[in-house]
Amino acid sequence: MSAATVLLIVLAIGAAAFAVAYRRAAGLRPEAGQKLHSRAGYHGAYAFVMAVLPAILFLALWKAASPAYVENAVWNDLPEQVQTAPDSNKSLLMGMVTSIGDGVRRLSDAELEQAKAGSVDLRELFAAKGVALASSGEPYMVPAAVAYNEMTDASVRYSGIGTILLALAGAVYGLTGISVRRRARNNVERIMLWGLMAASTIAILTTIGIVLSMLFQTISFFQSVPLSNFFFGTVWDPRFAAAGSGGTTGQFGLIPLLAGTLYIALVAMLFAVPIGLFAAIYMAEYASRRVRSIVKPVLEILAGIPTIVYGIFALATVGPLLRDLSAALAGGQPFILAQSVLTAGLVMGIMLIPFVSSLSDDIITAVPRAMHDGSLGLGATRSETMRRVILPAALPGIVGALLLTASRAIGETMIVVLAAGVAANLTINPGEAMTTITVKIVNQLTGDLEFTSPQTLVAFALGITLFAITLAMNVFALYIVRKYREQYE
Amino acid sequence: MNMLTDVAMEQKLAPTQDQHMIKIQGQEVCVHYGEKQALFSVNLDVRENQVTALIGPSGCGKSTFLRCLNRMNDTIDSARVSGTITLDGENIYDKAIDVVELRARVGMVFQKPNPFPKSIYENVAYGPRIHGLAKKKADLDEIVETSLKKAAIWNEVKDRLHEAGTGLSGGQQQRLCIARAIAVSPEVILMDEPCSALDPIATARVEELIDELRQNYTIVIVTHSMQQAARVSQRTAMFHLGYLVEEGDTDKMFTNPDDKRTQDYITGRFG
Amino acid sequence: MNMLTDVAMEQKLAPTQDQHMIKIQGQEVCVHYGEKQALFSVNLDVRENQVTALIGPSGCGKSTFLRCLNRMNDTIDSARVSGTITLDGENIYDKAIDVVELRARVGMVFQKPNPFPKSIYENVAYGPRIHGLAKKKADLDEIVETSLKKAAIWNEVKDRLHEAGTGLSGGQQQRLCIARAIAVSPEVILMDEPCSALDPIATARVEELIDELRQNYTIVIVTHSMQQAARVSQRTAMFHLGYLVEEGDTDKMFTNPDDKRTQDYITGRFG
Amino acid sequence: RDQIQIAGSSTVLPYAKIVAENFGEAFSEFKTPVVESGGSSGGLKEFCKGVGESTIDIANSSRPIKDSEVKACADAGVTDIQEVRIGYDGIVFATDINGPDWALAPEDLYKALAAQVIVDGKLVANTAAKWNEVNPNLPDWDIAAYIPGEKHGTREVFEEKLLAEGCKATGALDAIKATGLDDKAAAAACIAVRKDGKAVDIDGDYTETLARIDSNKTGVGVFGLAFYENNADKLKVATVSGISPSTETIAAGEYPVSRPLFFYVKKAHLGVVPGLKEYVEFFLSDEMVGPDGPLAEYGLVAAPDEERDAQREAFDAGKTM
Amino acid sequence: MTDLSLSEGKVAPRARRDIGLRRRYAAEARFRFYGIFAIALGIFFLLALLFTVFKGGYTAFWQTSINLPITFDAETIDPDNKRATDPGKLLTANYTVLARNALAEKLGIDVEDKANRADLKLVSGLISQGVRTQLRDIVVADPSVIGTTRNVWVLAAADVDSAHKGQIDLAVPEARRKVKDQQVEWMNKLSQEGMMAERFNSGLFTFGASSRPETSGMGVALIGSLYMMLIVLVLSLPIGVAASIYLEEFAPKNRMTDLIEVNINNLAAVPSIVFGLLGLAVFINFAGLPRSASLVGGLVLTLMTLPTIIIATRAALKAVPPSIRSAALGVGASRMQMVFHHVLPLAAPGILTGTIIGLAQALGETAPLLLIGMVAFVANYPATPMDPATALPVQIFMWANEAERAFVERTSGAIIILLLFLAAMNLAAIILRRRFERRW
Ligand SMILES: Nc1ncnc2c1ncn2[C@@H]1O[C@H](COP(=O)(O)OP(=O)(O)OP(=O)(O)O)[C@@H](O)[C@H]1O
Ligand SMILES: Nc1ncnc2c1ncn2[C@@H]1O[C@H](COP(=O)(O)OP(=O)(O)OP(=O)(O)O)[C@@H](O)[C@H]1O
Ligand SMILES: [Mg+2]
Ligand SMILES: [Mg+2]
Repeated sequence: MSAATVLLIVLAIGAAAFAVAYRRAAGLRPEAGQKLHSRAGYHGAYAFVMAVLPAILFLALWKAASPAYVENAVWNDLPEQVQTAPDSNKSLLMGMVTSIGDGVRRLSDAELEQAKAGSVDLRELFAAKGVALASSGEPYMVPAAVAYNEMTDASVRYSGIGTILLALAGAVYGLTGISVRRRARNNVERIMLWGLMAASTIAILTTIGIVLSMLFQTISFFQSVPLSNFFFGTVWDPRFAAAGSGGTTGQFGLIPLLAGTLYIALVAMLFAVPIGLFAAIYMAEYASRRVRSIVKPVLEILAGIPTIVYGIFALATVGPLLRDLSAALAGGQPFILAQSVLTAGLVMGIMLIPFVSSLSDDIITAVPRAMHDGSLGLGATRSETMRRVILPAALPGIVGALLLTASRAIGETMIVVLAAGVAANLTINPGEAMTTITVKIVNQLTGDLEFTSPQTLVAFALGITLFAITLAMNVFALYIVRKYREQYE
Repeated sequence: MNMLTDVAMEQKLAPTQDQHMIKIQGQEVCVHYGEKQALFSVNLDVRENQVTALIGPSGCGKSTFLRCLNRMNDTIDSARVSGTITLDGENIYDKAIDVVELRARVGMVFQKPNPFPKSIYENVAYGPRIHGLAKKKADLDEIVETSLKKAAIWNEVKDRLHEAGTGLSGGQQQRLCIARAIAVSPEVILMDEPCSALDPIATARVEELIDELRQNYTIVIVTHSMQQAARVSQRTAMFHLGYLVEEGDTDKMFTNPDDKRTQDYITGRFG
Repeated sequence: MNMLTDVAMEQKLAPTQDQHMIKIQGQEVCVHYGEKQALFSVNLDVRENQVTALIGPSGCGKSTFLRCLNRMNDTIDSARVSGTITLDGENIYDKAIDVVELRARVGMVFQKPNPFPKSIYENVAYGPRIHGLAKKKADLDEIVETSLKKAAIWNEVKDRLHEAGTGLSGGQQQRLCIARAIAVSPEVILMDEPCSALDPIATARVEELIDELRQNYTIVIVTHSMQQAARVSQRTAMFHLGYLVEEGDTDKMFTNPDDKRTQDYITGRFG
Repeated sequence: RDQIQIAGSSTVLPYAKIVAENFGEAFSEFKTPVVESGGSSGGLKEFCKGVGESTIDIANSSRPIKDSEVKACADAGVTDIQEVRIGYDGIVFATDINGPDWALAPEDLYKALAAQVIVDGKLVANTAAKWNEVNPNLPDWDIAAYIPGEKHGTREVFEEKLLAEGCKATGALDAIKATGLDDKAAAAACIAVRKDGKAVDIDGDYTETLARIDSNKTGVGVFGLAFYENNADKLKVATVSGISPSTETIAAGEYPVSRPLFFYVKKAHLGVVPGLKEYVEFFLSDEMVGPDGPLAEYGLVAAPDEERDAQREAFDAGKTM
Repeated sequence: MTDLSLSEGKVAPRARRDIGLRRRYAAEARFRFYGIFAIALGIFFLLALLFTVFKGGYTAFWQTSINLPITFDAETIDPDNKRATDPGKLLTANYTVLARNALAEKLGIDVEDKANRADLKLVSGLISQGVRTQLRDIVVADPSVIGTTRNVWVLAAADVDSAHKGQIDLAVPEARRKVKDQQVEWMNKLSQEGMMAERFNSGLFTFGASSRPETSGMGVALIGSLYMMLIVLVLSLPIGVAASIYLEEFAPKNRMTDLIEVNINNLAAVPSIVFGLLGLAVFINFAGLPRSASLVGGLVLTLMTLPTIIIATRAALKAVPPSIRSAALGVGASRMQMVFHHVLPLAAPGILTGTIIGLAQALGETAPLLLIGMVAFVANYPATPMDPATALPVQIFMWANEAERAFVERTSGAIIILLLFLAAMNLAAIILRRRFERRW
C-alpha cells in the first residue's frame, strides 16, 4: 500500500464523514429557544478535519520516525565488533546496508543465498541490478539488509493500517457529538488558526534552516581564520596575505564588502525611493483610473526583467554613458568609472522602482476617503493632503514596502557583478568600483577553488554575517515604525 | 411650479433682507451621481452673516448641495455638477477659480466625523499650519486652544492634546472636527449635521457658537432637528427628493410655510 | 455613594418590574483605555422586552458601556474590561462563552454608520448568510426586504439594491446599518445613536420599529435626545464622566429624578 | 535514476555538453545526460557528498582534484574515483580586432600587472600607466587588463605561467626573497596583482570580458582559446613569447599558457547508472576528443595520441586515485 | 429672478486673506511634476531596456533554413534492409549524409568525386548537425518515405544563419571568420533561388538545450519555469497570506510575534543564493528529493518569495480600516469570517501586487537554482516536476555565456520569451487586482 493510496483512502473517508455530518446537522431540530450553534457546513468540515488531519499527521510522523527506528534496530543487530570497531562510520555503514537492502529485493533466491554466503562480490552483483555500492561490502551486511527490508515493509504496512483506522476513528468521533449546541464552527476555526499559525512558523523554520545550513561551514572557516581578521580587516584579498604578515591564508576583511553593500544599496534606494514614491503618489492621487491601470502594470514589468539583463544594460549602456558623461563634464579624465557604485546603484534603482511604486500605491489607495476629504475640506492642496495626512496614515505599510526594497537591494548580485565589478575596494567615491557581500558569496561558492579551503568557506561566514546585520537593521526599522505609526479611524 | 413659488417668495421676502448681502448664489444646480440625478435645478441663495439651514428628509440631497458649495463633490468620481454657483459674485465652478482658496474660504464639517489619525493638537493645527496662519508656535497654540474652546471640547481634551484624535468618543470627534474647521477662520462654514452626535449641552454650546460666528461669518447648516433649525437659522431651505421645495425666512417657514410638503415635514406628518 | 443610591433605587423600583426578567446584568463594570479609565464600577441591568436608554453628555462612556455588552471592546487593543456582565445569567466575559454567538445574540448598530463596501443587498444579506438563517435565495431576499422595510429605507433603495452601500447618504447608511443589524434577529439589539443622522420622519419610523421590536427583543439605545429617550424607552440610565449616575423607570427619571445631575442634564441646565 | 548527472566547471561545460548531446543522439536507449554548471569547486563538493542515486556521477573540473578534497570524498564514502583528462585549454590574450598586433612576454605582463615591480634593483609598488612604459614595442595604450577573477582556475594558470615566470625573469623574485620572505611567501608575493584598477578581475565568463573590450577598445582581455576562435572576427590575439596560440602550438607544448581539463567519475556508479560507462567511453573516443572531433572544433586542444590512449586504458582498467 | 437681491447685495468683495497660495501652488505643481517625471522616468527606463532587448533579440525568432529535395535513399539509411526486424537501425542511420548529398547536388558538386572532399566539408558546414534528428524523426514516424524524395526545410548551421542575418562582418579576412567565402557564394546562390530563407523559428520555443545554437531552444526551460511558477504560486500565496493573516489579525502582539515579524522582514534581505544553500541542505540532502528537479526549484523559490508576499500582504491588511472589522464583528461574524469575508477581499489588491512582484522575482532568479543543480544542460523534456529541468533565466544565463555568435541574439530572444511569459503570468493577477480595487 503506497502512501498515495493511503492518502486517497483517508480523503475518501473524510469526504464521507463530511457528507454524513452535514446531513445530520442539517436534520437537527433545535428546541424552542435554542439555535443551531454552527451551520451544517461547519459540522461537516469538522468531521472531515477530524477524519483527515490526525490520520495524516500520524502518517507523516510515522514516515519521519520509522527510518531512524528501523536503522537503529538493524544497527544493534550488527555484529559486536562492527559496532565497536574504531573506524566504523555508522551512517556510512548503514548507507551500505540500505543500498544492499535495495538490491536484495531485486535478487533471485539463489543469488541471495550466494550473497549471504559471501561467495560473490556484492558490488558486482548489485551493479548488474542497478544499485550502487561504494565498496564491496561484507557478508554480514546481507542478513542485516534482509532484516532491514522486512522491518521497513512491516512499517509501511502498519502505518497504512494505522492511518486508515485513525481516520475512521476520527470520522466517528467527528460524527458522534453532533448536536445543536456543538461548537463545530469554533473547532474548525481553531484548527484553521493552527493552520495560520503553522504558516507563520515557516518563516522561523526557514530562518533556522538558513542559519543551520551555513553554521557548520562558518565555524570551520573561523577555525582557520581569526575573527578579528574577518570582522575588522579592511582588505579583502582572500588569496594573499598582506605583504610582511607572513601568513598564506589571505586576508578576509569584511569591512570593504560591508561598506560596498551598504553604499550600493543606499545609492539604489536614493534613486528608487523618490521615483517610486512619487510615481505611487501620482498614480493614487492624480492619475485617472485608466492611466493608473496602464502605468502600474507597465512599471511592474521592471521588477520582472531578469537581473542579468539589467547587468548587461549597466555594462553595455549605463556604465560607458556615465563615464563619457563625466569625462565630458570634467574635460578629459572621467571621474566616474564605467564600473562604479553609481552605475550599480542607478541600474539597481531602476529595478526597484516598482517595489516602491506598486506597493505604496496600494497602501495609499487603501487610506479611507474620509481622511482625504477632511483635509481637502480645510483648503489643503492635494499635495499637502498627500504629504501631511495620507502618507503619514499610510506610513506603516510604506515602510514595509521600503524595507522590502532595501532588502532586495542588499540581496542583489548579478547587477553588482556587471555594473560595479568584483573588486573589493574601500572608498567613499561613488564613481569608483566597489563590491558587495552577496557578490562575494556567490563568487566564492561557485569558483574553481578548493571547496574545503577558507576561500570557499568564507562564503558561509559572509552569509551569516549579512544575515545578522540585516536582522539588526530590521529590528531598528520595527522600532521606528512602532514609534511613528498612525492608525486611522 | 417650484420655480414660480421661488420667485414669488423671493420677491415677498426681499425687502426684509436688504441688510444682508448675498454671499453664495446657486442657480440651476443639478448633480448627478453616475446615472442617478440627486439634485434638480436648485436655486438657492445664502446671505452673508446669516445662518441658512437646510432641512429635508434623509437622502433628499442636502449634503450633496452642501458639498457643491465648496466643490467637495469634485472628489467623488461619479459626481457631475451643472448650473452655476457664485461666491461673492464669482462662479466657483469657473476654470479661473482656485478650489484650494475656495475651500479655505468655505470651510466644512462633515456628516461623519473624520479626524485625522494624528494627535488632537495636530488635527486642529493642521489647517492654520498649511495656510500659514500662525507665525509662531505660540500663535498656533493660541489658535488651537480657542478653536477647541469654541467647539466646546477644550475641557475634555486639554490634558490629552497629544493623544490620537481617533481615540475620542463619537461626539468628541464631531466637536474636534468643528474645531478643526473653525481654526482656519473661513468666511463661510458649511456644517453637515454638526450636532447629530452631541448631547443637549454640547449642542447648545455649538448653537451658541454658531450664533456667535454669525456676526462675522456666513453659515450653512444641515440639520434634522426642526427645533435646531428654528433656533439657530435666519433662513431655511427645505429639500425633498432632490428638489428645493421652499426657501425663506425661518420664522415664516416654521409658522406659515407656502408648500404643503414643508408643512407636513415640519409637523412630522410627512410621507 | 452612587452604589447606595443604586441599591436604594433598585429596591424601590423592583416591585413594578417583576414581569420583566433581567436579560443583561452588568456588575462593577470598569473599562480602561490604556491608562485612562472610561467607566467606573457601573452596575446596570437591562430587562427583557424593554427598551433601556443610555443618556449622558458626550464622552461620558455610553458607547463604551454599550460595547461591553457584546464584547466589541475586545477589538480595541488598549481597552480592558473588568467586572462581570451576564446575559441570561451567563457571564459573557467567561472563557467558555463564544463571542461570536454572543454577538449574534446581541446585535449592534454603531455610532458612525459603517456599511461594508459591498452592495446594499450584500450588506443586509451578510449576517443571515453566515448564520445560515436562510435556506434558499428566496428566503434571503425576503429577509433583506423585510429588514430594509423595517429600517424605513426600502423605498429609497429598492431600485438600487446592487449598488454600493457606501454610495448612500449619511442617513441612508445609518438605516442600512440598522437593517443589517436586525436582519440576523438578535435577542438584544444595541443601538448607538441610531437616529442621529435621521430626519424626523425616519426617526419616527425607527422609533416605531423599536417599539415593535420590543415585543420580542431587548433593546439598549444610546441617545442624546431626551425626547426620544422619553418616547421609546421604559428605563433610562444616566451616565456622567464614566459613572452611572442614576437608573430607573423612564417616566420617573424624566419627571422626578433622584440625582441633581440628572435633573440638570434633562432640563438642559447641565455643566 | 535513468539519467547521468554531471556537475562542475563551467570551462568544461561546453565540451561536456557537446559530448552529452551527441551521446544522447548516438545512444538512443539512454537519455541525454544532465550537465550542471557551477564551478569545479561546487561540482567536486557535490561529487564528494557520497554514493548512491541522489548524488552526481561525474564532476567536471578545470584543475586536478586537491588532496584535501580526496580526503573529504573518502570521509563521505566516495573512495574510488577515476580521473579522466580530456585535453587542454589554451589561454590567450586578445585585443580589439582593429588594434595593432601585440607580442607579449611574461616580463611585460609582470611589469604591467604585478603589485610590486623592480625598479633600479629596488622593489616598489607598480605605477606603470601605459603599456609602452613596460615595453616600448607595445602600443601607447593605458593599461587596462581584464584578467580572470580569483575564483577561476584560469587565474592560477595566468599566475603560474606568466606572472611567476615574469617575476623570475625580471629578477623580482630574488629581490623579494632578499626582503626575507621564505620561498612560499615569495612565490605568493610574486603573483600578487596590482589593485589600483588597472587590472580588472572578471568573475563572469568570457562574454563579459568581450563586452568589456567592446566598451573599452584599448583593453586587453584574457580568453579561452575556444572562445577566441568563435570570436576571431572581433578579437585579435597576442603572441606570448613569440608563439601565436593555436591548437597545434598548444598541443605541441610551444605555447606556454595552457592547462589540462579533467573529469572525475565515481567508480561505484559505473554499471549502476545506465549509460555511465558508455558515456565515459564515448567521451574518450577519438570521435569526440580526437583532433578532428567536435570538441577540438569547438576549441579544445586535443591531447597527443599516446596520452589519449593512456587515458582510455586507465579508465578501462578501472584505475582509481 | 434673483436679480433684485443681487443688485442690492452687490458690493466689492472684502479683502482676501493671504494664505500663501502662490507658493503653495508652486509646490503643488512641483509635486505633481515630480510624479509625472517619476513615472516618465520609470517608463523611459523600461522602454530603453525593452528597446535594447528587442533590438538584439527579434532576429532570434527567425532562423535561416534551406529547402532541400531529400532523397531518403534506402541504401544509405538501411543498407542491409534489416529495419523490419531491428527498428533500432532507423535510429542510428547516417542521415546527415542525405542532406549533404541533396545540397551538394543542388550546388552542382559531385558527391562521388574524391577530389571534392574539401568542398563537401564546406557543404556540410552549411547544414545544421540537427538535421540528423530532423530526418530521423521523419523516417521513424513514417518509414514508407524511404526510397522517395521529399522537399524538407532543414536548418542552416548557426554560422550560416548569423552570416545570413548580417551579424558576421564579412569584411574581415576569411581566415578569421567561421564562414568561408565559398560558403557565402553558395548562400547567395541559394537565397536567389529561394531555397534559403528565414523562417519562423518555432524551435526556439520547443527545442531543449543543445550545444548547437540553431537547435537549442527554451522548451525545457519553459516547462521547468512553468512547473516552478505553479509550485510557487500554489504554495507561497496561501502560505504567505495565511502567515500574514495570523500575524496581523490573530497573533497576540508580543515579543514572539515581533520576532517573527523581524524575521520575515529579514528573510527578504537574504541573498537568493543562500536560499539555494538552504534548498540543497533541506530538500536534497535531508529530504532526499532529486537534483535539478523543478520541484526542488519551486520549493526554494517559494521560500524566497514568501517574505515578499507576507510583507505586502501585511501592509495591505493593515490598511483596511477598523470600522469594517467592527461592522463585521457586530453582526456576529467570527474573526475568521471577518477576515475572510471582508478584510481579505479589501486587501486583495495589495496581496496581488505582492504576488506579482514576488513571482516576477522568482521567475527571473538564477542564483538559488545554481546550487540545486538547475543551472544545467538539460536536453530532454521533464515529464514531471521530479525530472531534471532548467528555467528561463537559467537558459538566458547560460546562453549569455556561450561563445558562439548565434547565441547572442538568442540570449535576447530568450529574454523576450521570458518577458512574454511574465506578461502572461501577470495578466491574470492584474485583471483580478482591478476587480478588487475599491475605494471607501
Ligand atoms: N479607543 C479609545 N481610546 C482611548 N480613549 C477612548 C477610546 N474610545 C473612547 N475613549 C474615551 O473614553 C471616554 C468615553 O467614550 P465613549 O465613546 O464611551 O463616550 P460616549 O458616551 O459614547 O460619547 P459620545 O456621546 O460622544 O459618543 C471618552 O473620554 C473617550 O475620549
Ligand atoms: N457617492 C454617491 N454615489 C451615488 N449616490 C449617492 C452618493 N452620495 C449620495 N448619493 C445619493 O444621492 C442622494 C442624496 O444624497 P445626500 O447625501 O445629499 O442626502 P442627504 O440629504 O444628505 O441625506 P442624509 O440626511 O441622509 O445625510 C441619495 O439618494 C444618495 O443615495
Ligand atoms: Mg447627508
Ligand atoms: Mg458614543
